[in-house]
Amino acid sequence: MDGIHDLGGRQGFGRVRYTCNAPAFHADWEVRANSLYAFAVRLGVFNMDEYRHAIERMEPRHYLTASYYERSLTGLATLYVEKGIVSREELERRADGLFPLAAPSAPGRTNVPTRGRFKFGDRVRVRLDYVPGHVRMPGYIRGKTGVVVSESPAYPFPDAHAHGVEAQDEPTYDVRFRSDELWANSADAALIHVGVFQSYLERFGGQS
Amino acid sequence: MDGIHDLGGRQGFGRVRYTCNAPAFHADWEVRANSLYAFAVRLGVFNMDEYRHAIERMEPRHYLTASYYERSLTGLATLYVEKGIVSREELERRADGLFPLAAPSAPGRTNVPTRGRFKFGDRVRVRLDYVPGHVRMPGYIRGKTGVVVSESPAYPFPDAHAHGVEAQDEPTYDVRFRSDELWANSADAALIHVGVFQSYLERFGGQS
Amino acid sequence: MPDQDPVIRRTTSMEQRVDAIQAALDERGMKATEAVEELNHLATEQWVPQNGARVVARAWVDAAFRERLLANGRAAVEELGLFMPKHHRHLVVLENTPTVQNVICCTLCSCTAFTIIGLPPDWYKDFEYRSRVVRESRTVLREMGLELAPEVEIRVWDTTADTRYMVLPMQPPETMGWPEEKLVGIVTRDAMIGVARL
Amino acid sequence: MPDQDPVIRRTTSMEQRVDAIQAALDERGMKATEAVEELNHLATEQWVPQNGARVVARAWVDAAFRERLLANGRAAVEELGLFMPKHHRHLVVLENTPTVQNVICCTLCSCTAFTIIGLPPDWYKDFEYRSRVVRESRTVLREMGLELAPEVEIRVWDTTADTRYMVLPMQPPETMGWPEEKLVGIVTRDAMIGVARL
Repeated sequence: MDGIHDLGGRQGFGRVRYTCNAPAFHADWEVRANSLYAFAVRLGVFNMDEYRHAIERMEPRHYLTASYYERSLTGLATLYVEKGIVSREELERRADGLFPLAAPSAPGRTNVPTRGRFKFGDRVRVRLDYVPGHVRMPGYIRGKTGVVVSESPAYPFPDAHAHGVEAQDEPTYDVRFRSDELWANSADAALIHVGVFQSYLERFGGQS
Repeated sequence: MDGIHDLGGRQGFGRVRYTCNAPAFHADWEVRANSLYAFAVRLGVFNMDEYRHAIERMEPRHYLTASYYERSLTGLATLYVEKGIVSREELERRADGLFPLAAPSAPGRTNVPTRGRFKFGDRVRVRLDYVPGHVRMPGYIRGKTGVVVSESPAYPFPDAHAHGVEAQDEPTYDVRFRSDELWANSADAALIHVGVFQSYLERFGGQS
Repeated sequence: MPDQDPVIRRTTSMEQRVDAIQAALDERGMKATEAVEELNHLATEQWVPQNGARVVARAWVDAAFRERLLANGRAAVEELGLFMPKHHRHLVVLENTPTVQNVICCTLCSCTAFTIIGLPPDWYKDFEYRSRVVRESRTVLREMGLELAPEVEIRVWDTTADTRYMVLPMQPPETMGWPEEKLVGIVTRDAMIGVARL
Repeated sequence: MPDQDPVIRRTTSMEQRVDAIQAALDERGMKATEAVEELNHLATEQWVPQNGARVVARAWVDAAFRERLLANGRAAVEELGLFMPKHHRHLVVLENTPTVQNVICCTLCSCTAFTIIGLPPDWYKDFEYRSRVVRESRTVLREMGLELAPEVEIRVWDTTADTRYMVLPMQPPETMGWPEEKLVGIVTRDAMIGVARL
């Protein structure tokens, strides 16, 4: 989904609030929220793609005003409710107030049936895919061309895996893009590398 | 700029909170905010493009959590301050608290020097322009092709006009796009018409 | 309220912000308070959907006016004593038919031909309408109570330049022959935006 | 606080939300409280940048290890008794040189090799870093205190799949010959993210 979470290249945000050796946590509840998440991973309550998508489905204003650990806890609670382990009513009764959750999911999709195999140096293009559900292709590379610099071991296809759709494992490629091809005349010069699932790619110039 | 305001096609927002014959205003201050804006237009304090851009430059979290008339008043106050008519300090002293304004502007640009003239039925493509300042090209048409359905009288080029850069008037064209060319397999079937400035367009298929 | 940003806590109310600007301008001799009172009146009493309703009713009863309206909206509405601000150089009137439904929006801000169809309703300016109506037009219209037959083509008009749009709704068959003043009464702002049929 | 949404006003605190989930799981016999205590310890005491610092120091003093690390990061860190979660199938170690600066980010969420370089700092998860570092890399690094010479090429790595990245910083010349344990002490998490040089 082209959600509010897809922030790469979006303009209007200010300076990074950087401090040297900044802490990961600012409050006890953040440590506990992180542990509740890790606990659910250990129990196998959900997979990573379900978890990421649950966060992406947060109401956009909620997403943008929530801290990282509020987003994490919202995704966690949403999945506990959607999987029938806890009800929203129970959470709100226990919390003594509103407990905002993420919005329902749109359908997922399976791996793209005809996928290319690529090797170091291949020129590839990111398909012009628009997907209602989860996708790990940041909007800023859609339709853009780059060069394969490496291949990672196969992972489950997230567009399926986040939705309980049968997901085949497929390789991801680290693809190198030039920032001036991503944002012509409007980016600092750099090479931008993105981990791109095979299903999102086609050979540049024609057949894949 | 690819700002948070560029909402066309962004996913994750819920149902329109529609009521039949809904009011334009919900509070007295909204009526007055609207009048203060109209008063500034009458005085010629700014042009429309400066005003729209001042709103777009709001901090993204502020933009997304503010109501329409808060956004309007923030743009208005920002321009009064930037034009040296009122200081931020005076506004905050009078308001007895923080008065959030929009962020400073990035540079504008002039009209594109080689612009095509188009007529009804011409197939055109929206240039792959990335602009740090104001632009009236919604992101969802960038790089897309459509058909010219009409031409409007010339207006000042907003990318210049919003920045005090010399802006020639140029025509805008109503361009018709098919929703399935904008968002393949991920949109309701419809014809989407966008008013596109001449500088954003090139003839599809080659020379303009 | 948890974790509230200290910046938000110290931010003043909207009333205080409006007061602050108005008072600052007044102190500079700009007579903002006088102007605001006059403009409040215009916004609530003059820039109202009845203007557009008069345009629509006239177009229904007067074929020659209808033709002029479709050819040059701005000039035609001036015939009825209506006006548009200088920076709205063009009014495009979009004619609905049994198989075409036009819908207006402004995805980048919330522009409208406000002196003609009235200041826009709250939902028109909301992010839900702005983000979704271009991509999920039929779904959004259905959610808003307008169920269109599958054969009706939807044409969305995104107000990105300073051209303004209004929808010319179809005249309901049962009102054929009504006098113009009575027809004015049945035309709604939502029909001129295109999210309702009459 | 002006115009606050009634939904926000009635929303409970984060503490209450964390408590609610934990208690609900406990009541189902899932022993969440016990697990949380153990995991709190892991997050604050075990998943710390010192892990990555040991990897970097070893790579500086042991050329064969460095080669194995660059060839297969996951296998190499296991040699030091470190581990990565099952779903992080691949660790790519990015070697800085005098003319190459690698930088890690995650624009879609905030993924990191947290068991190796430590849980990410606050700013890494902020929207400012996520939105800007891919498009304004040199500017962002400069604002963060890293002024790179113009001839240094910036390579940004956006963690969009489950492959994880860490930067192998250059060893400062004045530390050549130091014992490995002393080198561990100079390696910072920010250098392994790539927003600082040592």
